[in-house]
Amino acid sequence: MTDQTFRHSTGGAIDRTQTLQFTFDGKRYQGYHGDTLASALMANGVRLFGRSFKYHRPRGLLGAGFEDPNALVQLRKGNRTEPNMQATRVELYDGLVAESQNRWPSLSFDLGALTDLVGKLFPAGFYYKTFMWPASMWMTYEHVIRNIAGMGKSPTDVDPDKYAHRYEFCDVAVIGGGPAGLSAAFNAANAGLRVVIVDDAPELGGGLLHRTLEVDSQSGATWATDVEHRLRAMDNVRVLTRTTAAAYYDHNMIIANERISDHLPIPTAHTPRQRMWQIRATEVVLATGSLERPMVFAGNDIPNVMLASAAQSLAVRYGTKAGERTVIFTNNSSAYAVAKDLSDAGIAIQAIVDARTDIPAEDVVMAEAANIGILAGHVVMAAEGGKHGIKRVQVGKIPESGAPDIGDATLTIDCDLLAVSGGWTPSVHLLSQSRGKLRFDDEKTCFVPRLSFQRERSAGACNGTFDLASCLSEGTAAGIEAANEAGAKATALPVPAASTEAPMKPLPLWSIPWPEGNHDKRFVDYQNDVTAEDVALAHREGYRSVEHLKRYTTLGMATDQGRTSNVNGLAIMAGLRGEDIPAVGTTTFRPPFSPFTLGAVAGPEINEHMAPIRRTPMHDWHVAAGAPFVPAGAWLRAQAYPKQGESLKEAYMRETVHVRKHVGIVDVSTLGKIDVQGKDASEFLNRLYINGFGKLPVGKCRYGVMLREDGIAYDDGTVTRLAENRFMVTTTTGHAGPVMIHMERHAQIVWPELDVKIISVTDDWAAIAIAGPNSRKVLAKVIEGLDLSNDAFPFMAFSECTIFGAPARLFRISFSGELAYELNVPSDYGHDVWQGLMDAGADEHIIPYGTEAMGIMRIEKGHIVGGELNGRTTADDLGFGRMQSTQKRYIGDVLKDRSDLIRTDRKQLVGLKPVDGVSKIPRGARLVADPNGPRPVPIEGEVTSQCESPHVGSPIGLGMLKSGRQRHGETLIATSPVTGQDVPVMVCDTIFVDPEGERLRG
Amino acid sequence: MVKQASRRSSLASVYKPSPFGISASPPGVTLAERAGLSLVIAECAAGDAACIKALSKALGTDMPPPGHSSEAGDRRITWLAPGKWMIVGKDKSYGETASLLESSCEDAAINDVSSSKTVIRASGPNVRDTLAASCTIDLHPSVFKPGMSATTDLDHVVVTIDCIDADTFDLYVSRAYAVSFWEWLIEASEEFGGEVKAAI
Amino acid sequence: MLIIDCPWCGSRAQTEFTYEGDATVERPNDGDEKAFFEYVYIRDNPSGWLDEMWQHTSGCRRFLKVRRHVTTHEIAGSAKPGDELPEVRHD
Amino acid sequence: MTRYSIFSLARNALTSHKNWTEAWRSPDPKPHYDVIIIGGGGHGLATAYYLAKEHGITNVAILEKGWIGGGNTGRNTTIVRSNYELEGNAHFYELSLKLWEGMSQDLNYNVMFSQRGVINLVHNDAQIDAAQRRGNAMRLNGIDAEWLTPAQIKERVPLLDLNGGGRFPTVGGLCQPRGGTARHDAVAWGYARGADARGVDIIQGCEVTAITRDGNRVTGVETSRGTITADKIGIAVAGHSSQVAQMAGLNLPIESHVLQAMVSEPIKPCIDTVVTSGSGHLYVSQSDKGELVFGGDLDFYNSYAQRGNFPRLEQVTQNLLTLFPAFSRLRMLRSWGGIMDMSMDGSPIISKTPLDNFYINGGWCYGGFKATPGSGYVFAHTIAQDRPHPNNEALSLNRFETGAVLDEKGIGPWAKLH
Repeated sequence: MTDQTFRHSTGGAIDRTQTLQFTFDGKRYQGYHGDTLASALMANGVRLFGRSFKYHRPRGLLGAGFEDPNALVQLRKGNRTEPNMQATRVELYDGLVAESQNRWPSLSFDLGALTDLVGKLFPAGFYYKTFMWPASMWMTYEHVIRNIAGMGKSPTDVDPDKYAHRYEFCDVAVIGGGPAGLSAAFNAANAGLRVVIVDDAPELGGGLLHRTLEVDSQSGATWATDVEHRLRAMDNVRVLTRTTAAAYYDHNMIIANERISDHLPIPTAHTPRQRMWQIRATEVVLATGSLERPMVFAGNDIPNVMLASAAQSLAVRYGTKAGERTVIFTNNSSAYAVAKDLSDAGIAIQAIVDARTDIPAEDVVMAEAANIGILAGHVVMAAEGGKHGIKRVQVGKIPESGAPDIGDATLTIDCDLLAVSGGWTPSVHLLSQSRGKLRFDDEKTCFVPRLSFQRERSAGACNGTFDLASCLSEGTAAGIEAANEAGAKATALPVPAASTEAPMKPLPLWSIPWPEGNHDKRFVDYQNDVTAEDVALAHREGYRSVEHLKRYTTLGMATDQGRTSNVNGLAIMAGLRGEDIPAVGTTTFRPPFSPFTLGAVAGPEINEHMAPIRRTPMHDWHVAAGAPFVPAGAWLRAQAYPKQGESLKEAYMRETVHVRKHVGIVDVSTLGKIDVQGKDASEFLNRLYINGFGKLPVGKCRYGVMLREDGIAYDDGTVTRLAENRFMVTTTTGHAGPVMIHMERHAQIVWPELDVKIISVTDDWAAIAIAGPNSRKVLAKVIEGLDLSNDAFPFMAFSECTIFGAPARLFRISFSGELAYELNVPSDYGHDVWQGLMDAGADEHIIPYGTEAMGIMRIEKGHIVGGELNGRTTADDLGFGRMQSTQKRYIGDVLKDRSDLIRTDRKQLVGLKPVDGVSKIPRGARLVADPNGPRPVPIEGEVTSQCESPHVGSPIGLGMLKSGRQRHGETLIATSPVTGQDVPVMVCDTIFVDPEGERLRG
Repeated sequence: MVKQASRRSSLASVYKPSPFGISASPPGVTLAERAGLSLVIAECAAGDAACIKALSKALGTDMPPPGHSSEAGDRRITWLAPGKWMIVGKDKSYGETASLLESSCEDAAINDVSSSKTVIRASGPNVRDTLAASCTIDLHPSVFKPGMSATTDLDHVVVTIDCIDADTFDLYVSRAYAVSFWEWLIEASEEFGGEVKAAI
Repeated sequence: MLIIDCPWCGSRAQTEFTYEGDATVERPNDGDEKAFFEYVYIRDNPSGWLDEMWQHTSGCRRFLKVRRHVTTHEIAGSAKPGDELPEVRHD
Repeated sequence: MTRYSIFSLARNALTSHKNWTEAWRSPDPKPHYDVIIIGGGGHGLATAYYLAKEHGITNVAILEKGWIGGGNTGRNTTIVRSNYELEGNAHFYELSLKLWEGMSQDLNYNVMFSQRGVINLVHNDAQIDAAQRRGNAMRLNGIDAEWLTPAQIKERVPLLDLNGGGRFPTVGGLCQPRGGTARHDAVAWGYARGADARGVDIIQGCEVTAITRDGNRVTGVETSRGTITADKIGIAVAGHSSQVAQMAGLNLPIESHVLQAMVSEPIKPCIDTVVTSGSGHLYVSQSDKGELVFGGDLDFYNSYAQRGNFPRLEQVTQNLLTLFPAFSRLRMLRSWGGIMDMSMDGSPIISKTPLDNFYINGGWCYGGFKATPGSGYVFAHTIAQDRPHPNNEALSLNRFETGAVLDEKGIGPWAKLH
């Protein structure tokens, strides 16, 4: 157990009454409620947090919050483990377990660090120049490279937590809860509008929580807390904390990832771990703040070389001293307030090294008041120390000639902390995502918003406005503007008084040369180990556009997306190109600004809810009967009904034989059913199908085929005339949706003059096919009000009737080739009617049969399905050439005659039989003359359906074969190389059972 | 032996009246199936005023405008599409309303869809929060008010949402998807605490 | 996610709609193969404003026309298939 | 051109890498070229490279409006495969795959072509039929293909839930062992360096604003850097083919759509092959850096914006987690979009045009990256010889008029559905 030796005796927003236990790399520590993992470890004297991506350099904190690229840990264990968590954003909880990453065998002793020693061999893009010989070795090289790369580890178990989604609408969305955001939200809310304010932190306040500033003559933190309470009390306001607004999409849609339970060991029961908010706002206020930049000098990544704002946050927010003796290195005025805060926290300030020569008077006054020495016109040229922290800095003087040609270091200062401020970068990522435009502000040395594209405006630091008083007034103005644009008549509340802050007056200073005797690396992108030398190399080799720079060196492509490195890298490249920064431009910011948890992106709509399942009205009956199911589109269909001890195959072979001998029922509710009504219904169908329906009498069914406009066969089914102006159309299960849209499209926009009303009635009707010689006998017992004799109700007849007291529709149609009927009853009655048929048919040996037996019988009868109706075959290919009417116009009639669609060597539908009468025809087989001939082997055709036919007593199949109709009797090889099967087959007719159709007419 | 077939709920296999999710009183969300309803969809050709008039006459009320529902005696009428409405009630015999409308306005396309949709009454202080988990329409009480209805997507399934009163909605979902939708609805309600009541 | 104004249902999320492509192509009345070929296959495919057809598949299932900028995703407005679309504001 | 090798790398290390030379020059455009290639993506650069290498035509300019490799070459999910069913596609993509296999050595630039295998998961009976039918065609066409059982798949992809969340169980898979991934940017840079070394002018920041014609011949281009004339002009600007072809007066059977892709944060190796699935539409692999790279369908409405919508990210991620539930706690680092030339049959167009000396390479749909070398190879042949190479005869522009379309999915003439 380590004491919190670096915890200041007082101060900080931590709750010292709540001590929390946690472990890092197996070692136990204590922290307080309100700590982050990073602040607690710093309080315990830990300085080494992780290893960098490429050189495995030892790394400590650079930032204390969002911006930190270094302190990434593997959080939690087992099925809740999570890689690459920022220690600076992980809220401490009791029992927290974290491990460092990307090191072996240990964080302190990492063999990967050898790459750093020979780092000269691995400049940017080195891998493009080597690992090429011998060619066969790349997979081996790659294996090694992959294992050295990567960072944390993926979980290997199913995530036990659940994730929620939420759609939210508001008049004004405010992104960021700092002084500007609070002012904007409070003003808009005060106007009575629906307001949402989003902030990444556990509480609102932003920078006010990490600095010692005054608002309304109270501490800024207190003021922020008070405003947050007031906002939470208003029912027209939604306050979302621990929520990262990370994407800004079209039409003012903001995506925000809320971490509901991540500050707890595990989520409470039935509560989501995270929620993804999709916020649609009429107006948006961006108050996303800014991030401090590091400076580029030798050893600038040594642990405890950190951003000034980080050292300040640790002291002010967490009562933690980042060190005992610090040097502050800055090129702007913001570091002077930091110096004061650190000094108040009991940290000895060795010196402020300020690159500027003309330092604003108020800075000088502040420093003198705190008795801190300033080295004006000086820079830190090198930080020196080890993996457990910095020991000294080498400081040099900028000659009158000015940077960058600084001579040698003139003095050395001992320290255990270096607080660096290289200026501030507004967080313009969301603005950029929203298509807003940026400009480079030379005075502020950063990109600031120039032009809005969507209904948003920026306020505060993200707008380049850094001092507190201006942030409050700008936030107020933005809130009022947004409110009024959203239709309110709002007037501004008085802007609270605030501490005055001097402008930053930064000195552009992008990289600092090496001092004599120290050539340690000068990092631009910390996490990806991109140095100033790498940028120079990219320039030297011609990778000069900002995108080439990024892709060649990986600058800005780490998990922090270059938050601390983009501007420095850009500026260095601009210097090399001899152009100014705007001329070089920036890379485009892509969503998300901060990584989204995949579980939250997906939400609850995974597994069955990724694509909801459709169940037929008889589904429960099939389940009770123990039927295995097969997916058909969104539907589940019963495959067969195995008896005790029967295999699936035994079951469906039995069912097939039984149905052709006695009678069986199958659930065909999944077929698409479309009700077509109107004075022009028959004309409409005439235009849809290749064959005609004008003369189809009421009470009759007819088989129909429709084409796509490009002349390719689209779908088939039966059309039944229910009344003079009313038809019911059936479609294949797979095409039900598309065909419905196809019909609606033509009815609504191509032929709006036709009176036709179309509605899908698939779900209205439970559909049961009754097939087999005994089917009439069974139905005769239970159908009321209908003479089923062949004369009264012949093949292709239709009638309404009643069964078991339920209204019903009866169709005399057959898919199996047997005497058969299709019965439709309202879905709610389906289950009982099905059971009723089973009961009534007992004496006729009725059985249920599934899709497998149905499939065998349709192949025996030569009916086509998906394999044949595959979107590449014409009606003629499938043998429907003669069905194509010449007496009328219909969809596809013109393009079906294009030269390549009427060639005589097109593939045509044929039947197939194994020559030996026993070998199974391989599924997906190809039809060739000689499967063992030289590659490529000429492919004559393919097997599209195959089964073992009890009726024929041998395997059979259907296929598509070049000029197939002329080749009956020919022998070919059905070959399936991927399953190693070659079966000689004979080409034959497609109908294997009752070619004359006596059974189904019987 | 089945002599008289009776209607079976699509939710029969999953419907279990009981509290679920976190314990909350009153429950954040209360769910109950509205069983045995009669649903009829009537469609008139675009702009066929006479046809619409005949419908109104048969139902004894003006047809509700887009995005709305209205009460007509013991029937509720919901706008679905231009010239197209859903008429919901309780028939003495299956198809009663349908045949009434068929006889009284022959130019309208009438379909009895009593079996094709499962109707769930969802109510309670958090019902809007539950629906907002998947609903891309603004359900804020100041926007989506009683008497308003909309057909939209929930959990990748098309659902018609009919606002009955401040905290009560009827959800019409295709019966084939009902089980899948029901499971989603339960899970989405868990964090607010819910209760499944006996079918009404 | 875009917002599309359904002329009947009001403004709805784009996920309720199905894209049906260029609304300016018209099905030929005669049987000219070339005309049908262009109707089925050839598109102007502009990068600016495009009049396109959408269907409100998860709502009223009506087809509607939308005038959308294909690069910025601005929507000038929508209309019933037979009606005129609003002019594009030029700025 | 400095030859790249471990030795040159070591030698340059001694001089702190100060002596490396430019990978390619940045010349000003000449007034006339034998051939102008519009589009400095992988396809255009490869075309110029093979024009010089295979046909001795070196007076060639590549005109790129931005920076080379800035289009879909640098925006894809880097998958390389030739597992096609239809012969017109199969032979072309297999030629391309063979070129991939020697590319690093040929270009002396490591494009990190990683033949880690591509597995197409199938989830129901109908998909087994389709996948085996495709695999059988591949084998007969001399392309490698293996059928895998669920157990064999689990062995190669341990984090895959074979039960597919109870919704999409994996019932088998078709594997192409020679398929894999490559480093996308390197392909553009490698071809650029090779073409430049053979005298090709790579002109970046040069936008073509007009194509000039004399009757049925194209004569040159107007650009942001002046007028340039040429004997022949080829366009390789997938995403913007319609726009550029219209400058020459041609309308194409193409729509432009945005396809999104996304990467996770880097993690240690956890998936060692490319996995695609027909459960919805998903493809996922892991980059050498450790990021999961994944994607799925288009946004499904015409777009020229290299930015997509959130619902598609949701849907693709839902698909990913249904098959790989362990990834639920990983995080999405970045998403982006690329503009696809969606042709009306889902297959590319590498072809002569109705204009005498004007050639088109486009219509790549989702499939452009893997085709880069083959595309350059046959396009160079088509331009140099003024007739297609045997491997792109089937990819002609006029196939739509005659009906000889190459519709792998059988979806029909709806660009967005391919």
